Amino acid sequence: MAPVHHFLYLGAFLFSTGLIVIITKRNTIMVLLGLELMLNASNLNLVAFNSLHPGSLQGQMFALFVIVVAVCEAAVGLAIVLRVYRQYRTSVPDHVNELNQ
Amino acid sequence: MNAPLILFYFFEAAAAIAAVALLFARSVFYGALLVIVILLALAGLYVLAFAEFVAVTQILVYAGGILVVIIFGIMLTSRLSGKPLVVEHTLPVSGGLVGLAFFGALVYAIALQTFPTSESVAKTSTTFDATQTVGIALMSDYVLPFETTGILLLMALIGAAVMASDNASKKI
Amino acid sequence: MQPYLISLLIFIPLLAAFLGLFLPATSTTSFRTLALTANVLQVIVLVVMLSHFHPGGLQLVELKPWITLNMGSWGVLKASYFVGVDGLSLPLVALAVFVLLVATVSSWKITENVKGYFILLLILNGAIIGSFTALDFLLFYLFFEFMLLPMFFLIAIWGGPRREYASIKFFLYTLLGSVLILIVLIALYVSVQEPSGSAPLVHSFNLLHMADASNFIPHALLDPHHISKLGPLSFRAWAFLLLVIGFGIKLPMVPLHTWLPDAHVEAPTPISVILAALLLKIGGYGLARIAFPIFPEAAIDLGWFVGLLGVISIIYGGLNAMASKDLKRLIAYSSVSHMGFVLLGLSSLTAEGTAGAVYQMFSHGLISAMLFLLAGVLSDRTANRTIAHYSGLATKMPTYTAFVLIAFFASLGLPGFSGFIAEVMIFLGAFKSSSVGGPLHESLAIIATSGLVIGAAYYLWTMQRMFFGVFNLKGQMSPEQLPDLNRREYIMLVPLAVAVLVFGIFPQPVLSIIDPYAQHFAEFVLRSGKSITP
Amino acid sequence: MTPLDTLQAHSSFFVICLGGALALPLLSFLLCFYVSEKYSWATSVLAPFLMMASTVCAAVVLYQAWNHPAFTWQRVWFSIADHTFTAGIHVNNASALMLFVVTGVSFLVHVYSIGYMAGDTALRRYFAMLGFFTFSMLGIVVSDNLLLIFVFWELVGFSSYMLIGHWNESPAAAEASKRAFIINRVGDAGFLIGLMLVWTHGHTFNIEALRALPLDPAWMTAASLCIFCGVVGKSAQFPLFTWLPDAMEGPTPVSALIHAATMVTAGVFLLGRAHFLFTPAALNVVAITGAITALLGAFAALSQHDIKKVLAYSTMSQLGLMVAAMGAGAPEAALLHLFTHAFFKACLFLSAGSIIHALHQAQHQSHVNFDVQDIRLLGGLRKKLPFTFIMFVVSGSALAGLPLFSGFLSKDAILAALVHWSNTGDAWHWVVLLVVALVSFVTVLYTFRLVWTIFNGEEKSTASLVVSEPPVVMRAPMAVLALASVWIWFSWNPFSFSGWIYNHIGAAKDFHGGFVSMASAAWVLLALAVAYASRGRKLDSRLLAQGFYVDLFSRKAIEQPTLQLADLTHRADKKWIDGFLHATAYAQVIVANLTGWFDRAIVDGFVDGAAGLAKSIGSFTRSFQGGKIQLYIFWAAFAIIIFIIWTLL
Repeated sequence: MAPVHHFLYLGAFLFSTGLIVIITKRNTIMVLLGLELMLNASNLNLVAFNSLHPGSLQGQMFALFVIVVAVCEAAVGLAIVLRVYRQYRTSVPDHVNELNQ
Repeated sequence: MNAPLILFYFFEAAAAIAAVALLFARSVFYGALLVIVILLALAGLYVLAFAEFVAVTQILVYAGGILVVIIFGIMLTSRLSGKPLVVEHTLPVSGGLVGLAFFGALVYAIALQTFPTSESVAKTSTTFDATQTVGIALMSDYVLPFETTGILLLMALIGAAVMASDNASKKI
Repeated sequence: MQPYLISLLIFIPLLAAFLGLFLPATSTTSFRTLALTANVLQVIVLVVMLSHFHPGGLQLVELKPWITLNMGSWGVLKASYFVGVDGLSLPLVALAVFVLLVATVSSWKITENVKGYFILLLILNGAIIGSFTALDFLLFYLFFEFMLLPMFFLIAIWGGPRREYASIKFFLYTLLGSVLILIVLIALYVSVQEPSGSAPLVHSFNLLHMADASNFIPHALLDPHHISKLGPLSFRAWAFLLLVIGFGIKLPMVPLHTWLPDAHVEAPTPISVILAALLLKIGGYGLARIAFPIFPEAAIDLGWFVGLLGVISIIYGGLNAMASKDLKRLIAYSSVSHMGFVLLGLSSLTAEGTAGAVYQMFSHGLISAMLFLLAGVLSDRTANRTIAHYSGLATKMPTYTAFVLIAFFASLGLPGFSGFIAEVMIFLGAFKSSSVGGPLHESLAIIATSGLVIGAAYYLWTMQRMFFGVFNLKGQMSPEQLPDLNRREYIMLVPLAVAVLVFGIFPQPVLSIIDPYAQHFAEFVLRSGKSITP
Repeated sequence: MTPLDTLQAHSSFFVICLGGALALPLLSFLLCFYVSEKYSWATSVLAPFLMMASTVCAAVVLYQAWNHPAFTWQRVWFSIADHTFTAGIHVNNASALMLFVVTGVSFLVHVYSIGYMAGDTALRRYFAMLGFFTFSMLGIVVSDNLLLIFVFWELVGFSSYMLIGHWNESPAAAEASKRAFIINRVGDAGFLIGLMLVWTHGHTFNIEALRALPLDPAWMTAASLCIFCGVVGKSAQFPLFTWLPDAMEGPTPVSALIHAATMVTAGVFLLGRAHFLFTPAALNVVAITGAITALLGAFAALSQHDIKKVLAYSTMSQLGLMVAAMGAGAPEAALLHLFTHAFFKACLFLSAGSIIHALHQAQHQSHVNFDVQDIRLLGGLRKKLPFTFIMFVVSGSALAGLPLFSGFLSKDAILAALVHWSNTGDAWHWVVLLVVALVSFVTVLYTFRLVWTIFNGEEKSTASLVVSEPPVVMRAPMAVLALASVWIWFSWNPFSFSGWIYNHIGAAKDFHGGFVSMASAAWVLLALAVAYASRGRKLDSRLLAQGFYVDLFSRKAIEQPTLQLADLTHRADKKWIDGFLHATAYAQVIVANLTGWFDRAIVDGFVDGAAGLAKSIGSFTRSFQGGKIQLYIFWAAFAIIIFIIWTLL
């Protein structure tokens, strides 16, 4: 069995990668993908920590709920993206700056 | 080096490489495919961490559900604009630096901690039927969050449907 | 029937005003009929009232609970619908009904916005009667304030060229007076309890209870048994002074009188009549009903001051009348002068003086109504009341001149007219005051007699300038504008002239109503005032 | 005395006659007003007729009341507390006689007016006011209490006002009537103060009741002097006499009735009624005032040019004599003179009126215009107006006090009283006596100066006029009055004043009249000689002609300051009181503006400043928020990194 901190290193890496994706990609869908990546990174951590306590299921449960929330987030997020796209004819988040006007 | 460990590193490497590739991907469609790779690799890692039910859910919900939706979205937007979705980058340097700094800080934090070795716990957990326990727990201890999650899903479903529909703006 | 007579008198006009709201604004006649009907009904009620009244104390009393508010440790706030008439109020109520009838007839001239005018007039009517009959301080104050607004609008909308200035001046002056009265009202409310004396403490606005020294809460602000001082005077004396100023503004008393000439000059004729004949009386009424009985020791201590103000008003008003160039302004100043007599008579604290003061209010109501109607005759015809623009009117308008002559001589106190009886009694009372323990020095009465000479001087001088000499007009008027009196003016003037004459020759019917009150007033104020003074 | 007693003492016929005498003039007043314009001529029949009936009633009253116990009748007028104000009648010898004189003279003047006022446009008002005047005067005469006397006193003043100003289109008449009333009012104010004193100390106004009260001399002096103020006003005593000469602006019959025979004597009559109130100190004041008035009037009469003004000053002088006699403690003498004076002075005025009327008629026919009252323009009228001449001489002789005329008797009585008074009192009483003697001397001078100037000598302005005697309605009253001016009606003996009137109008005293009568007869004849000797002379003195400038003085020193004071108060009202109010109003507006500015600049400024600060902070922070979501995330991540580093280290 692999040491727990390897899981954690991968989680940290994925999280950082997701962050970079969110910051740098000029496309809303890519940003959503980055978000999913970060969520998965946290899920990985939860599962890894749960494996240290075999009797309990809290980590896994948390991961499950995170997945469900991620589903919702993805669905609503995509809907927003579509809506925004129809409205502004763009999927570049910087172009949607109506609140700034 | 035993088989699970090899698998473990394989999955880890696959996820890490796919993530790096995602950073440089210029097409959204490729990005989505790379994310699927990552998700599947993570599902494998979950199995190795004795979380079979989570792993299955990961494959079913994420890889099978969310990503399909995302690819639909990609195709819809590209159909609307009529040109391929090529992704530009903003703040590539500072974004990368922040990400790296973040990673560095996390690694440093993880490195400071000492974790119990997984071998001492591994034996007891093999006899453990995780899926059944999860099912019982969901319907007993976690019934309230479970039901709440159902409502959340319903709301998200309706919300997404309303927002994505064409004539929504007219009705609201 | 009998117990509701006063309420009928108060609410007939208010009801009529309410009905008037539903009549179409275009129908001028309907409003005149409405107002006249209300007035005639009031006259009928008044006649019934007079037949039920027997000279003596308070009668036809109606006492109904109105506001009873339990305020826990602060006691119970209790105000009642408490009305009644006695020798002080009945003559004034009768006067009010009569003058308001005349004023309504005189309002035939009003042509613009008739609906608003008559509704306001009817509200004013109810408020005036209410003020004269209320025996609960809060109720009185309510009616008192209720008069203010209709009057303000009646001057401000239907008035002369400077009506805005005049009406605002009137409003501010009167409001100042009201505020001073309100201060005393609150102080009295805090200091007085219902005579039952048991817990819970009942604070009442009943004027009769306020006039009884035993009803004051011990050590309260205005408690007569434990007098606390503020500066040179006790709180009670200050309260008395506030009331004198508050009612003095209404009276009006020099130097708080300057709203009166302006308001009179600008107000339309019927409003001038009501203002002079009734509203001024409320000042005197308030002093006699509230200030003197509730603060008797202050009335004795400061009576000389009130009397002095009265004498100053008599002379100052007379001199101002002499210098006035406008006929209405002259009459307005003469009112100041005549109401000075009321102050002098009241402050004498003798039965003669008090009866004289009440009789003077009654008689001045009739005389000033007549004077303002006569001034209105002229301004209706030419809209010009400058004395210097007329001369020799006697040849052009002989009947008018005859009525002016009657009114002028009645006003300057010629025997045979009601003013004489009043003035003589006031003089006798004021002179006698010090010999029976009253506050006035003889010299005040002696100085006040100069008012008689001044009165004769300004009226006769006006007579000479306007009516005698060769007929001549100045200021763009033509003789055709000046026909003699018409029938409507006759109908208004003849009853007034007859009343002035009848009450001058046979004062006894009115005096027998006033007499028990006057006797009681003088005796009560002197006795309780002396018993309070430490 | 209860009404029942009086009814027993006096027959009901007497009561009816008394009522008739009082009520008929009032009826005349009312009827004259209600006669319509068309039938206004009827008033000139109606009014004299009613007045005649009244005179007859008065004669009956006089006959029945003479030397009987006084008739009294009282009713409650009004009452306050336990004090009752009564209205009542008290008829004794003096008032019964006065009643008769007033109604009689009034009747004659009414008759005379038929002729004199014929054609006047305001005939109704004229006769109405004459009736009202007579009623008021009778009221003074018969009233039993001071308050009622005051009431009628003022009413008399009112009717005098109306009658002086009868021709109100003339500015002079309007002015004179106004001044008469106001000056009378000054006196009346004093009278009123007297009433207050009486009420405060005596608690009654009834004269008989007051007489019975034990009274304190100090306030009696004060009260009587105050009442005397009223007398000074009404009887034209110094210093309130100026209205009397001015009052001559009224029609001449009015001057005869009101300003010679009756109204002005009301003061003297009141002094007689209330004589018991006057203490010796007060009487001294009365005597001195009377003497001064008599002297001033006599000298002023010497240099007047207006025929009516001469008579007016003469009236004033004679009133002064009466008042002086009152002051000397001889009310009988004063009242006697009052009665004799009433007849001869009325006759003199009517004669003057007859001259004026005749000349006016003549002027009217020949279209000449000059002032017919100016005696400098008259002369030699004896031939043209012989009847008037006789009347004038007879009544003038009575005025001058020539023996065989009534004036001699009454003046004698006054002189005798004064001689007695100066013998018994202080030394300065002689001065009063000397003044009165001088006045009776000067009286002769001005009377006969008038007679000679008008009737003798050459005709001046009137030469070309055709003058005829006035009609018989005017001549008859004059004749009656002239007849009443001889001694026989007052005393059988032409040299003894102590006749039936003198002895019965009061507690008469006999002052050994014989010597005084002789001396005064000689004195008057001497004066007549002097008058004849100096008949052509003129006494031109502005001081005398202007009535000692009292009028001017009162205008300058009293009227103008009063008017200035009035102007001052008016300006005070405008400037100070209203000015103060306006200043307060402006101050309020200024304060309001200040607080408004404070609100805007300071309070709002503070709030705005806080908002501005927030805004600038906001815009500073907003500069981070370019609407670039990814930049936010970048910064958030940056912050989290810092946070992590900070927690780890």
